[in-house]
Amino acid sequence: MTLAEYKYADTIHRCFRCGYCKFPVNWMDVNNCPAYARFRMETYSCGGRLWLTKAWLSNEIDWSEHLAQILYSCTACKNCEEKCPLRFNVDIFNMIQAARAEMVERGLVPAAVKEFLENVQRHGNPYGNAREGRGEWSQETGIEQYQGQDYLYYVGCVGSYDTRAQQTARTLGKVLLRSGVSFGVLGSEENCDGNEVNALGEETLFEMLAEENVRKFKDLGVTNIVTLSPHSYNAFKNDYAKYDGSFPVLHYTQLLRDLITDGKLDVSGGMNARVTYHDPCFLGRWNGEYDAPRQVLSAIPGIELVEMEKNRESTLCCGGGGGNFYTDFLGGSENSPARIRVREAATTGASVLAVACPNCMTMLEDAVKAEGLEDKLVVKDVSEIVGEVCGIG
Amino acid sequence: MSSVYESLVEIVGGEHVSTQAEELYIYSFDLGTTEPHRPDYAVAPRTTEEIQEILRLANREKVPVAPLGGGLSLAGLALPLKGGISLDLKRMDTILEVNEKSRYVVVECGVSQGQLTSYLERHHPTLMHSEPGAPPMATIAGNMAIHGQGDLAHPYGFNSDMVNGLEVVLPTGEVCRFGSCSVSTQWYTNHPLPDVGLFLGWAGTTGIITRVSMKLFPHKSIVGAGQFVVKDENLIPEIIHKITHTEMVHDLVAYSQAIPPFSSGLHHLTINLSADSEKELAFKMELIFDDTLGHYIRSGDGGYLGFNRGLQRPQVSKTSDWRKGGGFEYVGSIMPVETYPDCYRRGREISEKHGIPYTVLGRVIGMSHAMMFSWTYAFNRADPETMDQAREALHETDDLVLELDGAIWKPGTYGQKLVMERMDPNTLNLMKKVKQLLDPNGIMNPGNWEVS
Amino acid sequence: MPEILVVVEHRKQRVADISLQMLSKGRQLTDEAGVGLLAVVIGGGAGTYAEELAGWADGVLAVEDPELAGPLAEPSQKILSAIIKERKPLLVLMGHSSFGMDLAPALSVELGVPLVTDCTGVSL
Amino acid sequence: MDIIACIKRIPDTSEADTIKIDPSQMSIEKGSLVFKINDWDEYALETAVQLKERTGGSLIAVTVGPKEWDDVLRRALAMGADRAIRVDQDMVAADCHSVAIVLAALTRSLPYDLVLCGAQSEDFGCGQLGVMVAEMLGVPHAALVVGLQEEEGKVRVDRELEAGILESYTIELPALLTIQTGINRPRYISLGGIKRAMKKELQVMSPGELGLTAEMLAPQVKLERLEFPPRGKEAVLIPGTPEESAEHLASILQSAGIF
Amino acid sequence: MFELKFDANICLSCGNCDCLTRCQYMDIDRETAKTEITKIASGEDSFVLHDCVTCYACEEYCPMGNHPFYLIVERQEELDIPPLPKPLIERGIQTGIPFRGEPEIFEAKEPALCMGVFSDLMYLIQGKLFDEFSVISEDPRKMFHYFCQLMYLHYARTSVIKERLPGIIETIAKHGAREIVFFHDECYGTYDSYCSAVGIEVPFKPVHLFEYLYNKLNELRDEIQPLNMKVAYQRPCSSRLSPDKHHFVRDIFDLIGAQSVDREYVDETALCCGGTIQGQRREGSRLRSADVQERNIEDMVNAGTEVCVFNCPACYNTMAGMVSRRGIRPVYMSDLCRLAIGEEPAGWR
Repeated sequence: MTLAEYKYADTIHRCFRCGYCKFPVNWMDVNNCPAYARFRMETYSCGGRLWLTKAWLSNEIDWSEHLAQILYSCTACKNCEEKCPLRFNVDIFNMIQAARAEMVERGLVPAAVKEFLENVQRHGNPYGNAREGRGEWSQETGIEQYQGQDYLYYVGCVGSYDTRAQQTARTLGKVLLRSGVSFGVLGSEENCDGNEVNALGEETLFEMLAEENVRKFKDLGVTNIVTLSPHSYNAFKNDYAKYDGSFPVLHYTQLLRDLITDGKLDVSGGMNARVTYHDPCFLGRWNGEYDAPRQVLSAIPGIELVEMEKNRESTLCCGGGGGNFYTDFLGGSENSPARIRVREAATTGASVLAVACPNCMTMLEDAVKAEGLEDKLVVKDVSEIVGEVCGIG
Repeated sequence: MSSVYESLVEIVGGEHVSTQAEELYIYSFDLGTTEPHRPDYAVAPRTTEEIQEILRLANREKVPVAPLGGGLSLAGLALPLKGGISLDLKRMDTILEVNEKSRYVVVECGVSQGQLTSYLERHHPTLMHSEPGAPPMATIAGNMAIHGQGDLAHPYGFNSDMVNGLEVVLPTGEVCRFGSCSVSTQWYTNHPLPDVGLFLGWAGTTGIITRVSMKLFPHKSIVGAGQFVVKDENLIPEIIHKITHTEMVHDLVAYSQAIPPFSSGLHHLTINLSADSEKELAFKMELIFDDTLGHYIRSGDGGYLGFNRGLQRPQVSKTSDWRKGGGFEYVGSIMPVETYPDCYRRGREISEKHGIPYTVLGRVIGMSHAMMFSWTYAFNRADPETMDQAREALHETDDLVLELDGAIWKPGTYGQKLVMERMDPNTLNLMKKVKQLLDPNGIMNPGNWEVS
Repeated sequence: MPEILVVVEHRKQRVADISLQMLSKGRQLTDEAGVGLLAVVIGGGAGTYAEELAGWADGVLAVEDPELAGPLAEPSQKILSAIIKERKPLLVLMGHSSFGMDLAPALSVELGVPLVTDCTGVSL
Repeated sequence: MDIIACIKRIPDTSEADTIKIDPSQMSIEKGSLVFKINDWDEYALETAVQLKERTGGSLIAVTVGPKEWDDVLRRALAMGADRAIRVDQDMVAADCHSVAIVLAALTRSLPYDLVLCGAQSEDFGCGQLGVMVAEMLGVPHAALVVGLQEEEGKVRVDRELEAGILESYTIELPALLTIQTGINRPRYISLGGIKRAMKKELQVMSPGELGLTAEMLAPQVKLERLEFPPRGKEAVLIPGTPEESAEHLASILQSAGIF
Repeated sequence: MFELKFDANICLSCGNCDCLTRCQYMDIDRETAKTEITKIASGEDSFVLHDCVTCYACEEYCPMGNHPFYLIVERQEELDIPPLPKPLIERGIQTGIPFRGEPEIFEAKEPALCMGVFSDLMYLIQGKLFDEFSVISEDPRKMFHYFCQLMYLHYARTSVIKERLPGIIETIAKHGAREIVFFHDECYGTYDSYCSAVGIEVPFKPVHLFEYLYNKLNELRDEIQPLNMKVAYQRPCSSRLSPDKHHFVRDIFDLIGAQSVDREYVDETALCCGGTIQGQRREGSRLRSADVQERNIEDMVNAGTEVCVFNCPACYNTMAGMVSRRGIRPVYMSDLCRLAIGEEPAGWR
């Protein structure tokens, strides 16, 4: 494909490389573009990435392993779209995804991305684990298979297979059971929702996943979906309609908030803790939901919610988006976004760093270990905090 | 060649030096019309010691070094004109000290304007620095190195007049300190020791500024901007003269631009005021908009457009993105204020000759002592024709500045040549000696201010 | 008298470890089955190993040839197939090394004898 | 340069414990397994596609196996093969010799300058097939190739020996090479690529069409039994300070009768 | 071309000459009023033409509907004594020039809403009160194609209004809606009052925003929770052109349980927001504007106002900051109505 055929040929050259995209809303530093914060070379800033994409598509530079790594180091956190002062800002990540789609079609993707996508093609999850094992997390929890209940509780790959995230999936399931919510899970029948596959540019694979999922949901008579991960929430809410799959979907924090306000979930037990909340990009900047998780936490007596300076639209991505929880292009340094983020969390004096996404959970928990902050800061999912308050192990 | 690379990896670490096509491509462009100049290495140091070692290496291997802050100075000043090392200083971004009592701040060279403004707003709300109109990614030290100006230029002069002290690595690798910091631990004044300040305005050709101390100024709780508009450009100099006489105003800028249409052919004056009380604000507004400018209003020659509280961070202006082409460049100049009418008229002719909607702006420096006057030319990076038009307009404007008896501010190599052709030979010769003294091997940002 | 033939590899004036393993396995098999053990070594300087190999094998066949500096599959195949056709050994043992993988399958097709590779245990 | 690439379909068993041996102990339970192109063959395919992109000519991907093996040929077509041929014969896995006979017969019926095979397979890892086919075709060969550069009428080849030593020499065409992993970076095969490759030709032949009878394909080697290796050794982590762990180790060694 | 329907004889027979005697910015007794209005009618100069602050009020005061204000503005232009300095006039006229391409003409189903030159306020247009609208002029880059031009009454440039207005009306009409609700009060005044006063044909029926809101709130009557807030209304100058619709302000307040404070400057004695006065040529205009604003806000504070309700975005931009500094929360009328049915106001500060 030449530059002319590139979907954003008439806007991609409009980037000035003025550098706004590196800042949070209050301009306090240049660490809010995770890839730039990690490498601090102009090529890794959003502007650098757009210029390199244009240069590659107009054959000014050739494809290389390094170019692919730069393109795939973007974590789809949309800080750039929040800060770019120019009118094309709504399309910035689309431009990056379209460039990745071109690399995917030419087969020229980094090895880690090739692995990720092949594993999803074959096993329905990026880890390459067997499909039968996808439901094991729910053993002995009393959670039932989905047959038409009010909600389909969609867990996602990370929640299903990552040992730490499985605990979150279990706890949330039990909290929903305790609140009398009628729901079921797909277990080993659940397949990847494709949000990261789409972000990685494998748009045909995403199409197949979406169509299969929509057919499966319709056959099972799914009416409402509640997701553990903001990534699945994003795909179902924004991208599945194209495949005739516009199901009403909630992120679980929205459901927990409603359950608490409707009195179906009693959190009066309370918990004494100083908590700071990390806004996941796919819930906040992508879908504008900043309040539900905070309302859940503030409804728990004894919790002192303290805000990090980089919160809401200015959240610093944990570095796990856009497939990076697996490809980990931003790992391996004290400047990895997750480690910068946990250092900031520690400065608030909070003892609990609350998250609302399994990807953030794994990234930030590893970062707490890497920073040696285990004694000062523990990473807990909002559902786990609610579980603790309700005495659910 | 690989030995230089290996040495650089030893100095800054493998992740902060690159010879790969991608880095060399990005670091060969600035945001303006200058042709790309490809570096051989892109290096991002973190400490002054690393810069010393890099410069010693550069001297041994005769490798040019071009320092780079935000890279937004346009005119090719941030490009490695003779290849070699493009030294990205943005990792050195620590705000070292803010002294409330003596009102100064000490920053590393990579600290950006946005970062400092945000830091002061959050931690020292009664202090402010003179922030230039450039995007927030521009660095403090980079702005110093080109005699930049900010939104306190009218009351307090060039940003380079606000320097309290410098830490500089000389081209041959030694670290020098200028100002009080060279004798005391405090960075509160640039004088009174013998003056060897040879690093401002040289665009990084005599050394690399690694730390700078800068004066800060009182920041009042109410800040805002009044707007005044006139049709006749000949009125602007006298109006500026009268307003500056009141000594009440912070930033004072006159601008005119064809786009958006409301400002075409008209001259808007932005008058920034600040006050700690409604009383102080009302007094200043009355002094300026009634007593000073009242008779222009009554005569119908000038119009008061109101006063808006709160100052917005300057956005990428509409005109610079007019071509929707991700590119613009402007010629900056330091002119006598009375040349505003000619600057406007002649500048407008150049713009219209090249099919570019004109955009001019004059920011007052001091008490009408001078003004920074700029002509902006937008272009479309995807349409080489518009880039050529913009480049020609820029060069014609460089010529215009000297023709109108002014001085080009932060000129590219074209403008530098014009300036040096007119400078008196002895001063030029002294510049040559200074350069040779400080940079015997000619590795410090060669290609800029090169006296033939 | 029936025998087991071991193809010995050598590089840089040393017998390859894999061949020593082959020889010790061969010795064990021949003792059990009461058959002879013949070591075959080909290439430049082949003779120099004769004495060392004699410690293992009943007989050593060294094919000197200055031309053959390193072990090259094609010429070695011609030599070995001639030896095997002549002596008709019960079993031929060869290291599953880069040399062996390049040679054994071709030899097996040429001689029409079955081949098993990557063995970790052999018994007669 | 006309190239033939031989590929094999094997189960993707990244997680070892999911494999179970079926009651007959002659093969593994295939029920829930997912299949892919044998890794070595993917490197061979990538080498072939790059060679074709450089020199032009045709690339045919071939395999010997039942109907469900078409999927790996589809992927080969998506990777860049012009056409694909499957010889419809469910081969006994362990016997490379009979597979070699089929491939040799098929290759003789096609125009070729170069035949590329994977050095070995992930499931049985015999590492025999390619060289056997070469011998049957009577063409020169080289195994474990890690570097390839085409020249006029011949190829310059690097072979990987032990201890990292490389051996390189040239071979006259036509020739056969078995490719070692690491020679290049196989490209990703996108779902879109597979869909587009659906239009390309996939021909199915029977052994009979190649003049092969059942006896000719009789296996030389008979598989007796498949079993997991016994869980022999075990590892013990000795805690404590150096002094404590030294003492502990000494006691273990004594009890094992080493001293 | 587009003659102003003004009849000097009506003025002669007018007893009280309310247009000038009731003016709140000039102190004119009946005698002076008589002589000045005749001078103006016959095209002579008059101090009224110099001192008029263009607050539109006399259009409402005139009992005979003889358009005294439209006359004053035409005379100011004829005698070249505009209230504003020339650069402001030129700036104002040039502001109205569209320069970002042609608007997208789509088939507007009814009910249709036209945002005029306030497309930037689209964020206010959300929730049940607006969800059935198809919106004309929602793109800020194309809004000057829908600019009603009436602002030029402050600039003594009726010539510009008459030159551009027919084209604007044609563009709006192309959308095909027969009935159009106008977001801004001045647009309504243009198509209801000014056009008929100067004989410009209007092929659609304008609907006042407040009338629409009132009827809509009535439909949603059961969802209204009384606000019981003390509110003051900042009446814009353009509402003087549609006095017959002014009653909807109080009707809406009563419907949503907003308690309209008892204060001096209300309805016919409402004070101008001072936005245009501050830039006028006349001596001391800036302070005069500040004084008008001060009196108006003081009046609100003394009456215990909690919320100041705005109609016109220009008034909002001028006074919102000032009222909030005095502890009064500024809000648009549409946002107040949305708050009454339990929705979150978009512009709440």
